[in-house]
Amino acid sequence: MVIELGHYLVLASMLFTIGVIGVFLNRENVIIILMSLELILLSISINLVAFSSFLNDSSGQIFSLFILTVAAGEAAIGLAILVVYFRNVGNIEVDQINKMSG
Amino acid sequence: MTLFFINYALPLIFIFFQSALVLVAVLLMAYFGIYADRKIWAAVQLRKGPNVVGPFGLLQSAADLLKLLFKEIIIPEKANKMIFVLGPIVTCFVALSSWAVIPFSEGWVVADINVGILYIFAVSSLGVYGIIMGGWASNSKYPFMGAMRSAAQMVSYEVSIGFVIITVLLCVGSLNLSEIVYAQEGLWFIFPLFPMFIIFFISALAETNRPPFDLPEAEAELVAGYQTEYSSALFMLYFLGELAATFLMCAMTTILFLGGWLPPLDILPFTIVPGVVWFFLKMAFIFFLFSMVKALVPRYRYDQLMRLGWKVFLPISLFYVILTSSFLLFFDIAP
Amino acid sequence: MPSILQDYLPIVIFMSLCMFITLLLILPPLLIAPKNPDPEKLSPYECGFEPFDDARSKFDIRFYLVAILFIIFDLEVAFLFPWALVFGDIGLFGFFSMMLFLGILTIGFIYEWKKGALEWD
Amino acid sequence: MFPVLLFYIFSLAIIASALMVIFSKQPINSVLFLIFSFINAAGIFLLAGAEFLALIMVIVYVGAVAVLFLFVIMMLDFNPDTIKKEVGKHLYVGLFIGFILFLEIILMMYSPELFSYEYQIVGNTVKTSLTNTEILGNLIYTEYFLQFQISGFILLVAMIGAIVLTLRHRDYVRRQIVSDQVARDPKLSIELVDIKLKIRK
Repeated sequence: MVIELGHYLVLASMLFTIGVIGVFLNRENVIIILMSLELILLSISINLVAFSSFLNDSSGQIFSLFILTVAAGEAAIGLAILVVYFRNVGNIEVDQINKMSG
Repeated sequence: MTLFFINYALPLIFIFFQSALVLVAVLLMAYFGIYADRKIWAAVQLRKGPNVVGPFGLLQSAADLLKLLFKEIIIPEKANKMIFVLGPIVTCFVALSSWAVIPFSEGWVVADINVGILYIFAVSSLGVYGIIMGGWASNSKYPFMGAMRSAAQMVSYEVSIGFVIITVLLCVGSLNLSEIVYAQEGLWFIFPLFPMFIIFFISALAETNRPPFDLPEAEAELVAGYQTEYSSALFMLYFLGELAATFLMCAMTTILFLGGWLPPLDILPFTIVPGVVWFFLKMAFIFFLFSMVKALVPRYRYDQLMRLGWKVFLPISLFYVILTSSFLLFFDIAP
Repeated sequence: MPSILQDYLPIVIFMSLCMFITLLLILPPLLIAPKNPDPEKLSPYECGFEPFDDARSKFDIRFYLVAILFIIFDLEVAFLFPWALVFGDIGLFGFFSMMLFLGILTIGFIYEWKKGALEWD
Repeated sequence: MFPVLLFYIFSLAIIASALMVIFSKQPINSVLFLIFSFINAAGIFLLAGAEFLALIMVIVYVGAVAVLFLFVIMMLDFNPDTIKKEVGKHLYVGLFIGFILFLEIILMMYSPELFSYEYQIVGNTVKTSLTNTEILGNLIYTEYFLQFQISGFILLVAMIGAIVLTLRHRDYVRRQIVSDQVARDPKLSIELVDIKLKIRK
């Protein structure tokens, strides 16, 4: 019994689906959306590391490091926007964020 | 069955006993550390420290231990129970589990992984969670403010610790802690990188909330910081976690700058003494500096503390990284 | 067992031992310590006063800024680790690529210093 | 046999904690489960042989990003119970669509040899003396020079954006500028005035 590439890919796609479900399914607040975005980026990194370890070529790991940078920057800016939005509006319920809809 | 026993169970048992030995050593260090701390502060203030309980007060820490173990655990009713208990557990678990990669002597290391220093850096950045959880879950103003301030302080000094570790790695060329010690065979890193030693020492004080930077727990302002609502065993876990983190920083200073288990000079009288003794001597000396600083230095105000962390240590250590790397490249002595 | 796991097995054992000791220290008060909670004892500590409103009031925005800047400088340190090991072998090109990277982030640091983001009032 | 067991433990834990992140009531619990799933992901990276990346995951994600999530959740004390919870009718439609998405991904990538013996992953079997970190170091700063500089710009933009968004100056605060205090020269600051004392007889 050995772990094949397929196991990692199935795991990564499960995580990706959970992240996508997390984005469109929750009615609570924006932070859950940001967290499921992190989950999606995490599943992509697992995919990349699995292929890099299978092909014995470390470019997968390097791109996973860059994905990590982008995810951290995105989380920082996303939460900054959330904080400023909360400061002006008072709550961050998903349903009420329709100011842009004119 | 015996074959299974030999090549599977035997190494496991050996590793188990090795780690049990290391943990007992850490707990003993914490036990005598409290005692030594209080004795040193007392000596500086020309008074006797604890000398009533047991010979020379040696059992004082045992008395504290028993007292803390058998008092009632009080959990404020509005507090978030699960996170309230989880806070101290995380702090103590993280502080203890970072001792797995510290090389006490030549081969005396539980796990000699080749990313040792990254492991310590990762585990010490987890220490912030215990403080935040404790402060937030006790649901009252003082612990919350104390936890926020203490977390912000730990976070800002972790950056300068990261740059100092990078400077040492430039001269070593490997992340393995034993390699770092071997690289200091000829010359300890405290001499060429002396400013880095100072910055690491001060950042270690700030990282473990030790006295000149223990503003979040400053008696007057925030009562007891994030530990206000905690009673018996949970408070002890916080206290044990903090002490284990302090000793970890002493061990890190010895490994990074004072050449772990290496004798000061390679000539005869020194090489007889085994490596472990040198390691503990240096750690004791650094811990002595830690507690002397508490007795001598007044406390920092919070904005001065953050100014020092961000505006003084960060630029200097960043500049030193560039200076060391260009120096090593220029003379082509990069490892 | 691949070599990777060979090194990390002791860490797993050491961590389980630490968790065992931490939980061991919590056990005695749960079993033995007296339990008579009265409302006074359980109210949060307010130097004797009645606790006023909910404790988690709004906070200074400075704490986010420190956490956000910490993420960015943490990533900078993370990129420096592999460079610190191989900066001798990758020659001057690698050295100047890292210097450019550090220069970009120092520009950000100077901007932040001038804008007063590091001031802690 | 042991790594297979470890892989299943880690993947079960990460799937469970990912689900809990989405469906947990309190936001603080979902952050804690997010941290737990990052730690499990680091474990999976270790199994795949990327040890440097596993520890960087722990340092950056768990040590910094999740701390920011905790700070935000603690300080925006929106009380979650007021938010109305009528996930009910959305739940089943959402789960159904999610399942279809999952099926698509699996059908798109499935091929029998993916699960065959020679596709196995056994840590890094690269027979070089270099450790994982050194292999990465040799490539990041030279071959991937451009992507490396772009990630530097991304960090710069994130820093400037965060400052522009969240910095509020409260002008009534008087700050201590140490350099000015140190740079004062005594001649200007002390004014010597000789007072003629009139001693009344």
